[in-house]
Amino acid sequence: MAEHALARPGQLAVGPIGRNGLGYWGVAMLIATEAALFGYLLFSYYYNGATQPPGWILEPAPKMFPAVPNTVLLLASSGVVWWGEKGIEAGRRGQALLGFGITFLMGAIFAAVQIYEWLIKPFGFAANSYSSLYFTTTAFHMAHVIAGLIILAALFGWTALDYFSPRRRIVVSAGVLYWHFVDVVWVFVFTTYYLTPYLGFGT
Amino acid sequence: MRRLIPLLLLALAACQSNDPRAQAKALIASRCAACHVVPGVRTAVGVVGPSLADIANRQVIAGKFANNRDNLIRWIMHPQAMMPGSAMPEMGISQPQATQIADYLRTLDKP
Amino acid sequence: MRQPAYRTPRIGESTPELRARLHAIWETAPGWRGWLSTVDHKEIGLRYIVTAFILLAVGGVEALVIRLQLAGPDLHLLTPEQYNQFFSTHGMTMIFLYALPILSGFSNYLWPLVLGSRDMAFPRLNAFSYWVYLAASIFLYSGFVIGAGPNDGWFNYVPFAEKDYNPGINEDVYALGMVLLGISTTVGAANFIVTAFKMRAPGMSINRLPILVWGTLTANVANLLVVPAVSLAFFLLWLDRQFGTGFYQPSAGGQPLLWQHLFWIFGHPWVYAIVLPAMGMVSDGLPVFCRRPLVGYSLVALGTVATMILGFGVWVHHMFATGLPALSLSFFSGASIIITFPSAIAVFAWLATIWTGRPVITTAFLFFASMILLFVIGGVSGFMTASVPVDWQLTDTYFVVAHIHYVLIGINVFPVVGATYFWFPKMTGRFLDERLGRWNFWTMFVGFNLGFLPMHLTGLLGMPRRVWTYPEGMGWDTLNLITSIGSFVFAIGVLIFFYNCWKSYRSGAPAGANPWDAPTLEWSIPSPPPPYNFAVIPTLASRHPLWEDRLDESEARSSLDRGMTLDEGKETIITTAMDAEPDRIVEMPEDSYAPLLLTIGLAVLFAGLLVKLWLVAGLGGVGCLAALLLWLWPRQEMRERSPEPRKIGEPAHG
Amino acid sequence: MTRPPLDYLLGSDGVRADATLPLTWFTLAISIIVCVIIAWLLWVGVRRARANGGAAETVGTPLEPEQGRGLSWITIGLAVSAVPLLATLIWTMAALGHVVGPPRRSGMTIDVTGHQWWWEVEYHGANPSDTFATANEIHIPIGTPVVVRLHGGDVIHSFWVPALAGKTDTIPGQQNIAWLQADRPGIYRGQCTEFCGVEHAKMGFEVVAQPANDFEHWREAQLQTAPPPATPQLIHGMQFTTFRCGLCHSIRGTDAASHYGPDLTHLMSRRTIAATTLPNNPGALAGWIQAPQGMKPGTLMPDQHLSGAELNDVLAYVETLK
Repeated sequence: MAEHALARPGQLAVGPIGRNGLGYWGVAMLIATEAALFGYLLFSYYYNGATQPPGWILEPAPKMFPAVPNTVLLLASSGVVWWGEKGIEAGRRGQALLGFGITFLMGAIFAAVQIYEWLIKPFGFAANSYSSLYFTTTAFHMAHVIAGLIILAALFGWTALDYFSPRRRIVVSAGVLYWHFVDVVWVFVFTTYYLTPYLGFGT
Repeated sequence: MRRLIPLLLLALAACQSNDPRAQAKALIASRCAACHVVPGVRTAVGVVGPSLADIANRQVIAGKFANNRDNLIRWIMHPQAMMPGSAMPEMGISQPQATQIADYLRTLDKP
Repeated sequence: MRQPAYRTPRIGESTPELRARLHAIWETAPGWRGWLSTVDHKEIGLRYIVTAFILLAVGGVEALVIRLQLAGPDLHLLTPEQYNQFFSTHGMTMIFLYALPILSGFSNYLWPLVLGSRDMAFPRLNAFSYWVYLAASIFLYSGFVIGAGPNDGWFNYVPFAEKDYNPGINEDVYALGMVLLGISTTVGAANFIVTAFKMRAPGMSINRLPILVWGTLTANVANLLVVPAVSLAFFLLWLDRQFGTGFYQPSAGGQPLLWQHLFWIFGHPWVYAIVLPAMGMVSDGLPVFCRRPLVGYSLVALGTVATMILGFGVWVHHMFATGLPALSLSFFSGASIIITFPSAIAVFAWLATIWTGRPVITTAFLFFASMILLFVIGGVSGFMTASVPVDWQLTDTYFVVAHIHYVLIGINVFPVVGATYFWFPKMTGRFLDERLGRWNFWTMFVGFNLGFLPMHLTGLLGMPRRVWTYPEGMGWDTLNLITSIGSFVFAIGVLIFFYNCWKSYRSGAPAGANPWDAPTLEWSIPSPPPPYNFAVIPTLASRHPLWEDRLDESEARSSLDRGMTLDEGKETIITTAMDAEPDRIVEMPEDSYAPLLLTIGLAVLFAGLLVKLWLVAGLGGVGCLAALLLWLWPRQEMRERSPEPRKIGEPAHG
Repeated sequence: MTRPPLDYLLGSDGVRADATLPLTWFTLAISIIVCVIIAWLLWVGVRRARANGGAAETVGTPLEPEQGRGLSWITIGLAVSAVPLLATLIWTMAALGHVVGPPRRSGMTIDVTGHQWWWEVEYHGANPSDTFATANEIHIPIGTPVVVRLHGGDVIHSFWVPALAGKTDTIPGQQNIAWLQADRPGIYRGQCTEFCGVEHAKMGFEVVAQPANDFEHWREAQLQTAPPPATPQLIHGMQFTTFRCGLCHSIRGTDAASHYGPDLTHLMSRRTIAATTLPNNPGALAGWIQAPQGMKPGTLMPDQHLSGAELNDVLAYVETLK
């Protein structure tokens, strides 16, 4: 008789350890589909822009202030939240709380500045398809920033309640990954709406 | 059998073109359908004039003339002469055509 | 009770005590509480299947009304507006509410069973996916029942769907409903992908996956990436309609063709998404009745993946008549002809399986085998439309209607009905009646071909699509009458199928664990399966664990009766993505109301958006947030306040 | 048997359709042959099985152990399929070259606009004053390529004359080019093929291909303005028509100059009315004028509710628009 293959593993982790867990895969899936969504938004912008006569872009020279500092702020927040996650990994709760707290503040400032940007734009939501795309894309991003802020607040609270340990921290890792995503997407949005007009797109 | 079916269909088609009822229906579809409902003519769903569904049972036509074959033929040919100002226009229908139409209409007796 | 971070799983036999213990752990609470909160993939899968079949029946009745209206020239059963709502709702129902959900239902039910797992990766997400599907179906139908159904076809081209030309609420319902449905599809896709990579029994390496898994996996990778395109398209349409934005309005610097690009970037992969899992059903089911393994397993699996990859690149062949430059016409035409190759692999593999096997004729076999022919007919008509000059004549005629029905009915409905005959014994413990089955098959097969084969000719003789009536003398009268008769014969066949399901569910012949002598894991457990699926986690040594002794594919034998018991909680095993080595023990979530609550929150949100009661929408949004926090709150038993004293080497990562 | 009006399988009457027809037959023939072969393989393959079946039979039939067999089916199958596929690919590209763009030497250019649910056709001459519009009936001279610039008036429609050429969409905000060249005189039926709303079904048109002389005569006639009314009834009819119908229609030479509906200046020269829905005769015309919603429910022209006398005056006047 043939030999039976029998999986006889030794010690196995029970539940997620570190970032190794189903939840992390789940958030990666979420990010993949959301990234596709932003891809289609930007595709809409480039497609409409490429088929419209010059003048379609209502602000051919987008102001770099406060957009550039704001972008830098958001990107920097990715570093801070990473530092916060390191705090959890090392069991330093204070560092984690500080990291998540500062990231939350940076994100909130980013959101506030972005709302200010909306208010000073010389065009409205429905002025033409350029303005609609600008506001829709940035609003989609804003929705993700707000979701990210809620996640950061939850992480802050749960950390304060001492829910996490260096091993049991998948929620933290997944939340931080989401925040990185929010920041990376902004780079594409910013490049598209603020930089490509200077590179000659649509003008 | 296989050869019979097309033959039969051909015969049927030939019948149709000589059938006075078919000719009347074609005329009605072309000239009358836009204003009247006429049973037997699918496109005749007009809502301008009265339905002709049971015109064979009607006593008078155009509210004025006895409903007989001659009057009906005359009415189809020259409504404006019989009743000036009627909404029904002169349509340039010839006597044989009007006769065909009238004969068809006079078979319609089901409301 | 707090879980230790590491544990050596106990190896044991499947004993009555173990089964009783697992039953107590995994069983869903009885009564309505359990009904509303269950996360059991089998229960959810069955709900998907039943709901999708009900919607198939509803969409079928709509089709019959359409066929009555078109049975002869100049008929007036429906007004033009009613006709337009009927055909649009029919398309929406069949394509979005039946074709994918039925496959999701089967995959939901079958995946953990064929993969040797105790549940899907995200059971609560699974429940959520079903609830949102149900909510979206009701939402989408709410317009139709008040006489404001979608009236611009399932493809919903702008600008006709814009408020200027379509002022009613019809398109608002459709747009928002489709965004809602997109959520269900997307979370379902994420669940399938993670399940395929992580939730397999040890030894179920990537080259041992059943083709059904390959099909559903590729389909859902596509869904994950393309559903956002259609959700965005419908959302932008809704913005255009509500706030006067101009995404698709040339007068506002918008582009009507943007809609078509977004729609078909989604729509074309979607066509593959609703056939690849069904092709997988045939690839797995047909060999059982041919008494041999599938010919060319690896090629078929590769062909499945290749079809989908190429499928991303051919969306423009739905837009050949939109005035594109010749260069892009040639490119997309060429790509559309080339895509025939990977599909052809499956056809020859099936044929070879029949020829080199010893086919046994059951109803399931008849459905699977006939599908091969219908697949080819639907394929070659698609091949004709891939040639641009020919397509300029064919497109938007009934030829394309015939094509899409050969694809959807031939490659989706026939395999699905066959799959029902095949897996019904597993799901219910009873056979479907074979005698009724023959009647069922032959009425469906004859009715379908009687209805839709002549329709190719109707199209070649120039009948345009989506017309509420046609005049006499166009040469289409007889053909349309035949099609209408065929559609009713087909409908009788479907009715026999439903009757057979109902009758056999109540009094069918009892079926054992493996009534067909099939080779895969799901047939190694009782019919219907217990709540925990596998009392001990099986270990695989080949693709055909139940045929090993007879096929002698390899030296080793799978271990089905002895394995990890994992009975210290609601546990199952996670394995590595490629080789399926044991990686971690995972604690599955208990039944939960959170998915239902989140769905209710979403439904309120979307209803609020539809009727423009922003406060209601806001309340719905807050409800969603609350449900999400409840859902995601870290679980007590998974916490660990202080690091454990013992130091243990890092486990394998996957 | 005569060819169905919208047929494109049994014959062709124009250069572009001529280039497409053999390719259509070729791909159709390949398709049918493939289906027959596969059906035969399937039939024979299944027939080789025993006659009865069922669950017991499935369980009782021993497994076919030779796993390696059958792979050659796939390789041979793919190799054989490659031949017709490549042939089609090459032929497609060749045919595409013939039909895609208008030839450099083209006879004339017209503008066609798709509206819900009719077709506006505009002809241009040497002088701007030689421009005129008609509706639902396109006259072209035979043997000459005619470039058709397509415009979307409201929603997307598709322009299709199967006997002459395949489809091209008319899209708002975008100008598409189609071209027609008829081999022989005839009346070719056209139809909108992109779903465009309630009366998409009744959005036909006709292409009348004529010898060059006849076409020139037609063009001359179309350039004329409407004749002045001669009798009191006609005068009243014209006043009523320009007042009522002029809100949407234009009749060149009168006050009616709106372009919402078809140009009526030479209405009586057309074979059909309401985009081929009705034949153009007094009975149909009267019914259409009075109650278009009865014949073409949902059409944008409202019912008129005229009195009998008004209707007859309007009709009498319209009948002078030859």
